[in-house]
Amino acid sequence: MTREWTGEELAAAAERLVPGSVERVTPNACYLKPETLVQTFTALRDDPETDFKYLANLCGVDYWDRFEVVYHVHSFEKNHIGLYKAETRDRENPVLPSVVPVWYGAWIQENETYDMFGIRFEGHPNLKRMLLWDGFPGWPLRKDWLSMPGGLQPGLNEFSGVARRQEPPVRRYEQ
Amino acid sequence: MEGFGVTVAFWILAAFTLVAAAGVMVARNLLHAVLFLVLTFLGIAGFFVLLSAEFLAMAQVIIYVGAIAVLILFAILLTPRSGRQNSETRFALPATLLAICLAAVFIFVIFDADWSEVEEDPSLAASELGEALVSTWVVPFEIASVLLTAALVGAIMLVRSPEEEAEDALA
Amino acid sequence: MTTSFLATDNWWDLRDLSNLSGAILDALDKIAPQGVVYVAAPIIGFIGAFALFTLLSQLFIGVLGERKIIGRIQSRYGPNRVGPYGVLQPIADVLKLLTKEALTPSTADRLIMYSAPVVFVMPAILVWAVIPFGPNMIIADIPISLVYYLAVTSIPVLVTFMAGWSQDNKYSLFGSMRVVAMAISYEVPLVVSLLAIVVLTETLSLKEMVLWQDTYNIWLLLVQPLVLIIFFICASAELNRTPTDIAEAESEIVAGYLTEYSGMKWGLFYGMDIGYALAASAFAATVFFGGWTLFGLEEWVPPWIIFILKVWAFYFLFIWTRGTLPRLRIDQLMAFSWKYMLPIALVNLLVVCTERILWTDAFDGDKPFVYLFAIVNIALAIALVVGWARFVGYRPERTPSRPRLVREAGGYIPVSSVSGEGR
Amino acid sequence: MSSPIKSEPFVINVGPQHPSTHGVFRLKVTVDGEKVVDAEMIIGYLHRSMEKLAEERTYTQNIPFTDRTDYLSSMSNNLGYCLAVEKLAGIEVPERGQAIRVIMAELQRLASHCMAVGAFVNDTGAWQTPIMWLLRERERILDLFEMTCGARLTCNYMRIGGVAFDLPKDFVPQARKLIRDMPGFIDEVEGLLSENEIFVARSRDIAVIPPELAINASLTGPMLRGSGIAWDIRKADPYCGYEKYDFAIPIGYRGDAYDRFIVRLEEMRQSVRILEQALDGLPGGPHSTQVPLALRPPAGEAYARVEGPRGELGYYVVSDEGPSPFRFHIRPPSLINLSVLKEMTVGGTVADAIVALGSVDIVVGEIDR
Repeated sequence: MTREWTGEELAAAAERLVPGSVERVTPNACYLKPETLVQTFTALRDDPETDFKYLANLCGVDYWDRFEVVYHVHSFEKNHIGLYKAETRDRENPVLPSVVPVWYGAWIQENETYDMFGIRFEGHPNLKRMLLWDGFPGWPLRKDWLSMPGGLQPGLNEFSGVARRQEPPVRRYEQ
Repeated sequence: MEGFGVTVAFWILAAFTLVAAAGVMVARNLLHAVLFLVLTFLGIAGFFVLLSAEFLAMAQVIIYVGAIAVLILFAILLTPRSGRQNSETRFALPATLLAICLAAVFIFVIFDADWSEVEEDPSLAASELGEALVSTWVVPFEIASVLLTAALVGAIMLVRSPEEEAEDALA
Repeated sequence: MTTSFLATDNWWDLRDLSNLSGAILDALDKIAPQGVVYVAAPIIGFIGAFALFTLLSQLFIGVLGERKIIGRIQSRYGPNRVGPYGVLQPIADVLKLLTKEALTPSTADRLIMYSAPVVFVMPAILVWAVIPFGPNMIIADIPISLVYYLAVTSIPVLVTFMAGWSQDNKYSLFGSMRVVAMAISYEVPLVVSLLAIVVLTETLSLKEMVLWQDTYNIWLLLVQPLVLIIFFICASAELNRTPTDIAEAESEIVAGYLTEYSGMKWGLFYGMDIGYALAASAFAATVFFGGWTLFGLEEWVPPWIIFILKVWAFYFLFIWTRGTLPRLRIDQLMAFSWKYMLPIALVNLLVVCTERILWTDAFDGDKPFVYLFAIVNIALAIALVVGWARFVGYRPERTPSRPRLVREAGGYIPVSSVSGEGR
Repeated sequence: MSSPIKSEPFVINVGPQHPSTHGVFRLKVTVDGEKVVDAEMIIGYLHRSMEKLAEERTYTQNIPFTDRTDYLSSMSNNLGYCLAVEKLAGIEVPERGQAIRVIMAELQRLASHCMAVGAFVNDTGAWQTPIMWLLRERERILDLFEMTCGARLTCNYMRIGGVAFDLPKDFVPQARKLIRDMPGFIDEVEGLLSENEIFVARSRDIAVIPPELAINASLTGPMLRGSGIAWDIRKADPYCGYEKYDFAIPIGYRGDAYDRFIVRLEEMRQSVRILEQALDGLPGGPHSTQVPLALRPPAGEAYARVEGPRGELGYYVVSDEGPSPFRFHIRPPSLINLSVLKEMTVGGTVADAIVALGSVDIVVGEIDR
């Protein structure tokens, strides 16, 4: 059975390798600071004890007040899995560092996350709209997508009228 | 070379070959010119048939149509920006004058030469041709083959990239 | 004539259809002005060959038979809706193609694109002029018919190039570049290998070759097995049949030089591809399988029927490879032609020349020696193929065709460390 | 690079409509002669925004969506999603339900690998014969699905807490008959292809992925195992009682297209082994637990993965105690396996690029979702 690391264990491992890299801890996940994200992941990947050589899953989640990027990291040799997260609270221009230098395969998942959430990954080699076309209005997997400026509503007529425009600026969502 | 049919065939072939040859000159599109050239080759093969030289005619088709024309096509395709639609050049007038002079020389030679007429059947079997090539004409034959081999080697040397040369030098 | 052919000269004797055409021409000579006969003779021959064989074979062997047989290979039925057992399917296909809209890309070179299918048809018909259907049933019995065959079949290469270039489509251009490069490469071993046959039989005429095989009671297939193999591979390369159909490789470049063709223009290419394959089969049946002869049986059965059956049997080989083999890559094909077939063909030519000189000078052309040569050449063919493969360093894949099996999940397992469960 | 003869690069669009892109997938290939110098994939033609749609529907209503992502292995997709929701809500599945799930997932793997191997061999140019043979066998598996749940392609058979219906009476004998014929049939395909000189020449040492790259680029499934990495979630993290079955993980030697092909064939054999054991030990009892239709799992998140035919198929579900998932993410193995597309194709010829693409075994419905 694959052992799932608890948030405390994950945080301890990250702190041991890169002190001061952990932002906060939940029971099953560990939030890493974006500034040291790449450094931490590199250390976690190369450390023989953690051995997180394999990035299983990378996706974004919109929690209304913040964006989270979820990293399920994995070790084949030790057969354990860990859940790291990084978050950004900037809705206008969310930026997180790219983990492509750590795991090459992340580029395609980061591209998808950018496409759906508009989270810009700094250091990504070729960040572009992957599934949607260039100039698609808004970021569809954000929770406030339908209330984004431009009167974006379900329905073909309004939608097709808006779609010709360039990306409208995203308004901050007020809770 | 007697008979009504042969004469008709000669004139048809002559017209065909000349029109095709004119097409080679007139065609603006380089590819079209090559295809006209192929037609010219085929017309000349027809002349060989009329002269009872079937083997030569077939060799003409195999070598000129099957190989040379294809090589020319390759050369055109491999030349970047060779100009599919060629416009007027400033060499048009000199070239025309040169062509007229050349044609005058040819016509003069044709009418001036003392053509010897052959009465018997000139048909030549392929085996006799082969024997002639390796007995009477063996030296020109061999020289031609050496020349072709040299051309082949030279072509290979020309297109080699520096990396390949370096590899060969090491080996 | 060397065979004791039992057919009579009566025009109704179907065992030799040349009697019939001869009777017609004689009658025509009496009523028509002089010279008409010369025009009428090839037309009658063409109509006879076309109605009896070419059209029939193209439609019912090339289209229907091929689809049926490939259908059976692929465990399905093949066409079976139009007519009993689907026999009318080719006619339905032609009707459909004729009524289909022929699209032309707006940037295409219309003159070349339209003329290419027409020009493609001409050599396919011209080839049949020198194929001997029977002892007297040759439309044009010229002494160099083998060279004629090679000359005529080199024209389609140019036509495929025209077709591919004229459409202004990248896939087509790719296809035509491939076909031109490949056809030139494969012409060389083909001609060199056929030269061995010419040296052995001392003739360039297909009819004489059949008579040679009849005289010595052996098929050239046995005397020159290597040449048959090389001929088959080269023919399938020039015809774009499956192991070498890189010019119209469906999975790579859509349809190669045929990408933009539709309707009957495509149909002409398709039909004439089959026509060329049939011509290659007819050539092989003539040169390697004894043509119209079948060890004396041709005196009782009409020889043209024997010939046609042989052609169909050889055509089956094309269908079979098409249904079975994957496609080679272009560089592999080129390497195969230049590195393998050409040297082997050259060595074979050398050996055959030696045999021929020995046979003529030392053994006075004794008949039994040809059987000795057959045995020697078969052994030589095997030795050459194996030896040359060794020499150029070819090894059949020694890596196992079964994966390693492990019981536990974990990280990377180097190849050397575990052989696995294996089988 | 400075060859005396300069040639211009040439861009060809392989797709969106192309015989060997397995759907509306577009590959922009820059070629120099026959050699590929750059390859870029352009996807999204089949994007149906499933992840967004799933946020508006209840947990049960989302099951049909998962059918339509990877339409060649709907059972495995259903299974992965149901496992994720069960993990989130803490639902136990009865023994029989688990066994049926295993049977269906393995049958689906057989069917999907039939398609994968057939399409791959078609890409190498074997003119439809292998794919026809393989489709013939796939038909029989789809017949079993039809018998069980009425659908052949998009089955929608798994439910949260078990499966939708119990197996029909005829199912077990028919399935036994199928798996009795299957090994012989796999041998037949192997005899046609594995030793075929042309096929080996076309796929050996094509699109090689070294093991380090395979791990670093998050490859999964036969792509990972072809590179020699023993990794199978059925072994490493067993679900649905896979630990009870005896089977092995096939791994390749060099990580080329041929290794992926033989790994897939061997996986079919192993699937047959699992099916035999599962059918022999099929327990009685209920096939499903009762789960409220409007399921409201406790707030939290769950990531469950199954070993789908194309690799690690993960579902990441976040709940906010609402009737529908707050976030529903699919980890698509086809898409992530494509992340090394450039590494596989650049440097080879166009024909190799097609073979490389075929050996990934993509399903565009899953790439675009």
